[in-house]
Amino acid sequence: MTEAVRAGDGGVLGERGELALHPPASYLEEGFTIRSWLTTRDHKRIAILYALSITLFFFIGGAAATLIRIELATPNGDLVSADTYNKLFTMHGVIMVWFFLIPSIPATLGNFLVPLMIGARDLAFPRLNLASWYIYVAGASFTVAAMILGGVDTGWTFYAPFSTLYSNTHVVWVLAGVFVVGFSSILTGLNFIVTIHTMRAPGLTWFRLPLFVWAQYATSAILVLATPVLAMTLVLVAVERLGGIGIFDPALGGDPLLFQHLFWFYSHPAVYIMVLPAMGVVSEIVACFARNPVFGYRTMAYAIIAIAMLGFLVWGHHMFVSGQSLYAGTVFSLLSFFVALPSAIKVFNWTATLWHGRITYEAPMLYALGFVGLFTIGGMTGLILAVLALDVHLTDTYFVVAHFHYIMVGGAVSAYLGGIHFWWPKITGRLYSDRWARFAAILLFFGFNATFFPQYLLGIAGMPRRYHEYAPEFQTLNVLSSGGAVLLALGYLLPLVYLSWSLVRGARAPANPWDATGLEWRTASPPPKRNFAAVPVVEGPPYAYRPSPAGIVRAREGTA
Amino acid sequence: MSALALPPEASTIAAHVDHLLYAVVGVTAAVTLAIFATIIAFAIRYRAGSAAPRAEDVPAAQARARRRVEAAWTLVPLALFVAAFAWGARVYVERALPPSDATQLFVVAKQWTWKLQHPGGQREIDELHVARGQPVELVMTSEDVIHSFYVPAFRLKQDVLPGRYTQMWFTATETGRFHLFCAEYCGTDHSRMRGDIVVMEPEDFARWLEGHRGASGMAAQGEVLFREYGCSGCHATQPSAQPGANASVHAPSLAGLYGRPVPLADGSVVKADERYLRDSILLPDKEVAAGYEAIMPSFAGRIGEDEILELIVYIESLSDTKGRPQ
Amino acid sequence: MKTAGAQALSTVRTAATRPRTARRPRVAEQFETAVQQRAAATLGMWVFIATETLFFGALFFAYAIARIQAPDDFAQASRHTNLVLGTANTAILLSSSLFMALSVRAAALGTRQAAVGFLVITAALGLSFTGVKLAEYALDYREHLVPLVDFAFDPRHARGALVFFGLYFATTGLHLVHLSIGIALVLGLAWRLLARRPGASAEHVAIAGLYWHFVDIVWIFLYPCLYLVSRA
Amino acid sequence: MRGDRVSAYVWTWLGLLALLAASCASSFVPLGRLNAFVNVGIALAKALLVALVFMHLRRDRPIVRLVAVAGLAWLALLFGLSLADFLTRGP
Repeated sequence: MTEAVRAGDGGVLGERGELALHPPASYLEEGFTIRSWLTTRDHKRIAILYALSITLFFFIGGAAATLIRIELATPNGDLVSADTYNKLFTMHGVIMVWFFLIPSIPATLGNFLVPLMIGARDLAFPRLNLASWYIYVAGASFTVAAMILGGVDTGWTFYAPFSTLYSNTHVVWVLAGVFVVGFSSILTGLNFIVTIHTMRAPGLTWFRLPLFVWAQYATSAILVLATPVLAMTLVLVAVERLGGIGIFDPALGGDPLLFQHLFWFYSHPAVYIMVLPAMGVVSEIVACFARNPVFGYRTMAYAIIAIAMLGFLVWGHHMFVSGQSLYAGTVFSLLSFFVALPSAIKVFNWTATLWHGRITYEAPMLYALGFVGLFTIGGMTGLILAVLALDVHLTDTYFVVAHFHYIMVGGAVSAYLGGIHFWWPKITGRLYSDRWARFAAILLFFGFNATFFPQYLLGIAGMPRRYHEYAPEFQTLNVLSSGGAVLLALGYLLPLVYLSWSLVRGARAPANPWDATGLEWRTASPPPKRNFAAVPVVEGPPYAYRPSPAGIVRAREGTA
Repeated sequence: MSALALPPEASTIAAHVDHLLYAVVGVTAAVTLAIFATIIAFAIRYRAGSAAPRAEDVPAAQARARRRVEAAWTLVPLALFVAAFAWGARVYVERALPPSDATQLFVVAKQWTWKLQHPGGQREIDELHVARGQPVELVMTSEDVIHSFYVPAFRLKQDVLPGRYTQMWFTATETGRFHLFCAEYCGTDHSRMRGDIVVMEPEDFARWLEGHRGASGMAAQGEVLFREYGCSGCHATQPSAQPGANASVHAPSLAGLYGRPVPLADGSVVKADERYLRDSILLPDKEVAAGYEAIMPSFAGRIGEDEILELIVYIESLSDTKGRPQ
Repeated sequence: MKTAGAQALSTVRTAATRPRTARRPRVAEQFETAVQQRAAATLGMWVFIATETLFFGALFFAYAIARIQAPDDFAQASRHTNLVLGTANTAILLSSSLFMALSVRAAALGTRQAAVGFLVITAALGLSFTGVKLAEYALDYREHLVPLVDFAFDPRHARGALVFFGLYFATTGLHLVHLSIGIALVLGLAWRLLARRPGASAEHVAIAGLYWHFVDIVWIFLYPCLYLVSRA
Repeated sequence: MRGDRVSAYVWTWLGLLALLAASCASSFVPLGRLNAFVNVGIALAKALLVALVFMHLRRDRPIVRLVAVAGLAWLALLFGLSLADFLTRGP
C-alpha cells in the first residue's frame, strides 16, 4: 500500500501527494470575463451556468404557483380569469418539470461532482457539455417566447386531442421548447454514461463508487432511453396540429390513448430522473453526518438500478380510468408495486445508517432528513394510488397533486437544496451561515407540509385538479394550503439571501469542511481547473467513516 | 365529513372502496409512523456526544444486522403489496362489469356540459336523475376532447373519450344530490363542467320520468332516424321479412343483431356491441360482415353523437338478447 | 483497514508522467490515454445510437398503431408508393454501407488513399439515394399524395391514407435529414484525411461509420413498412 | 475492423441484397397477416447483419453490445406493454 492521506487536514494534494502550500488557481479564477464563462468547457463552470439558469426558472415557476395558490383561497375565480389560470398551471408545470427539476441535480451538482468524485479531469466530452447548456438556453427561449406571446393552456401533459386540435394558444412554441430542451438532457446523460464508464480513477471499481455517482449513472440511462420517445411524441403532436395527420385525434382516425402511452413512457421514468439523483445526494449527506458507512451499500446501488429499470414498466398506472383495457390496467398496477419495493428498501437503509452513528445536525443533514420524511409520505401515498380501485377515486384529484409534490418538491427539491448546502463550500470556496440555513430547512419542512398535506385531504374529499373554481365545501382545506404556501415561498427566498451573502462575506472554506470521504473533498475548495494536481488512486471502499480516529472528531468540533 | 374527509358514501361500490381505503391508509400510516419513530429515536440516541454505546467496528455490526433484517424488510412489504394489489384489482374488476339488469343511460360530453339521455327519451343537461337501488350503466362518449365523469360520492370515475364508448356502472344507495365533476382537464371552463346526480326513491323517480317524458323514447327516435338517414332502404329490421325497399342492394339484416357474434369478411369474428354498431355507421369499410360487399357509405360528419346513440338503442331494441322498452 | 477515516487513496501517477506517446491520434486533455479516448468515443456513439433507436422507434410505434386502426387504408396507400424506386434506393443504401465498412477498415490499416476513396464512394451513393428520393417525392406530388400541399385519394380509404402519407413523409424526411448529416460528415472527413488535417483519424472514420450504418438500419425498417404493406 | 477480411464484407453485402430481393418478392405472395411478420423478420435479419459485421458488434466490448441491445430492449418494452392495452381492448 502506498502512502495514505489524512482527511480533514485542510490541505491539498500536490503533485506527488504532499501537501501543497500554494495550491493552483481555482476554476473560478481561470477567467473573469463573461466570454470566459460563455465559452468555457470546464464542467464546473458549466455547472454554475446551469445553476444560474435553473434558479431563474425555479422562481418564475414559483411565481406562477404563488398566483395559483392565491386564486384558490376562495371558491370563485376572482383573481384571474379561467384562461389565465389554465395558462398559469401549464406554465408552472412545464417550467418546473423541464426547466428546473429534470436538469436540477444532474446538470448542476452532477456536472460539478461526477468528474471530481471519480477522479477525472473533466467529463468525456467537454464541448458537448457546453453545447447541452446552449441547447437548454435555446429550449428555454422558445418556452419564454410562448409565455410572452400569450401562454399555453394545455397543461404540462399536452393531452391530445385538446393540444392537437382544440387549444387556441401557442402550443407549438412550447412543444418546440420542450423538444429542444430534451436534447440537452440526452446529451448530458450520454456524457455521464461515457464518463463514468471510461474515466474512473485507478482502483475506483464500480462498488467503490459513491452512491451519488450510481444515481447519476442510472438517471443518465433513463434520460437517454426515455427522452427521445417524448421528443418524437411532441413532434407527432405538432404534425397533427399543423398538418392534420390523424395520429391521436379520433376524428382524424387517430387514437388519443396512443398519446398517453407515449407520453407516460417518458414521463413516468422522468419522475425517477428527478428523484434518483436526490437519493444519491441524500446517501452522501446521511453517511457524512451520521459518521457511518451507508447501511447496505451494495443493496443501495442495486436498488438504484432496479428503480431505473422497473420505472419503465409502470407508466400505465397513470391511465387506470383512461379507457385502457382492464387487463393492461391490472398488469400495470402489479408492476407498480414492484417498483415501490426498492424505494422502500432505500428508506429503511437510510434509517439504519443512523444506527450507531455520531450524528450532527448541520443544515445539509436537516434537508436530508426532511427528504427522507417527505419522500416516505410521498412514496406511501404513491402505494395508495397504485391500488386500482383507490386510484379510480383519487386520480386526477388533489390527492395526486399532493403525492407528486411530496416526491418532487418535498423529495427532489429538498435534496437539491441539501446538496447545494453540502457542496457549497466546495463549489464556491465559502462558508455560509449554518444558523440561517438550519432555520430555512426547518421553515421549508413545515411550510411544505402545511401547503401540501391538506391537498391529500382535498383529493380524498373529491376535489379534481386543475380547477379554477371549486365547490364551497373545499374552501377550508384550500385556505390552509394557501397559508402554508406563504411560508414555503418565504422559505425558498431565504437561501437565495444567505447563500448570496456568503459569496461576499462568507469565511473561506477549507478543502474538506465536513470531514467527508469521497474524492471531491481531496482537492482544494474551490477546485483547480483540472480538478486534481495528480491522478488519485483509490484503494478502499466508499464511506469509510468508521473506525473514526479521535483526531478527526476533534478537527470537526474545531471548525463547527 | 367523515374520517379522512371522505365525501358521502352513496353507491354499492363506494362501501367496498372505503373499506379498502381504510385498510390501505391504516397500514401505510402505521408503517410511516414506525419509520418516523425509528428515525427520531436514532437521531436522539446516536447524536454526536451522546453516551449511547456504539459498536467498535460499525461496518461489521452493519453486516451482522443486515443478515437479520434485510430479508424481513424486503419480504414483508412485498407480501403487503401483493395483498393490496389483489384486493384493489378485485374491486376494480367489479367496477368494470355491470350487472345484466342494469338500465343503460347515455352520456355525451361536450366542452363544457354533460348531455344525458334516458332510454325513455328524457334528456337532461348537467343533471342526472336515477333511482336508488337500481343498477345503472352509463354509455359515454365525447364530441370533442377527453373528459372524465367523476362522482366522488360513488367513488367512481371514467374518462370519456371522443371516437369511442367507455362504460361505467353504479347502484346508488342513498337519496340526495351528489356532485358530478369533469376530472380530465378539457379547456377554459373545465372547472365549471360540473353537475349533479340526483338519487331518488324508485317511486319518485318513476314519477319524475313520467313528468319529463319526451315526445318518444330513444328507440322510437332512432327508428325515425333509421328512416330519415335511409338505413331502412337496405337493412331489414324484421327477422323473416323481405329486405328493404331497395331490394337490389344486398345488406345484412339488423334483426337480432345486437349482442351476437358477427363473422367478418377477413375471417375474424367480432361481437355486435355498441362499439361495433358505432363504427359500422361511421367507418363502414373497417369491419365488413362476411358475405357482403363494402358498399355502405360512411355517415361520419353527417350524424351527431346523440343521433348515433338513438340509432344504436333502436338496433338494440330489435334484438331479444337485450331488448329495451320503448 | 486504513487508519485514515477516509476513502483510502494514494497517488502514483502525475499529470506530468502521463503516457503521451507519439501516437497519431491526439489525446484530449481530459483523457489519460488514446485507448481511453477511443473507448469513450465508441461508447458515446453507441449511446447516441441507442437514443436514436428510441427516437425513431416511437415513430415506428405510432405507425404500428395507426396501421392496426386502418389496415385496409394502409394497404391501399402503400400500393401508391413507388416500389421500383424504393427498392433501388434500398440497394443503393446497402451498398453505401459496404463501402463505409471498407473505408473504416482501410483507415484502421493505415491506407489513407483507399480510405478516402471509399469514403467518397459512400458519399456518392448517399447523394444518389437523396436524388432518387427527391425524384420520388416529385412523382408523389404529381400523384396528389402530399398531405397539406396536394392530397387526393379514393375517398373510401382517404382517412387512413392521409395518415399513411403523413407518416411516409415524416419518416422518410427525418431519415433524409439524418442521411444528409451523414453525407456532410463523410465528405468532411474525406477532405480532412486527404489534406492531412487534424481531427481525422481512423477513429473518426470508425465513429462516422457507426452513424452511417445506423441510418442505413433505419431505412431497412422503413422499406417494408412503407413500400411492402400489401402488394399481393 | 483491422482483422476483418474484405471478403466478409462483400459476402455480407451480397447477403443483404439477397434478403432485399426476398423481402420484395415475399410481399407479392398473398400470405395475409403473415406478410407483415415476414417483412419485419427479414428487416431484423438485415439489421442484425449490418450491426454484427459492418458495425463490428460481434467483437466489440461487452458494454458496447449491452448499449446496443438496451436500445432495442427498451423499444420492445414500449411496444410490448402498450400492445398489452391495444390488443386487449374491447368488451
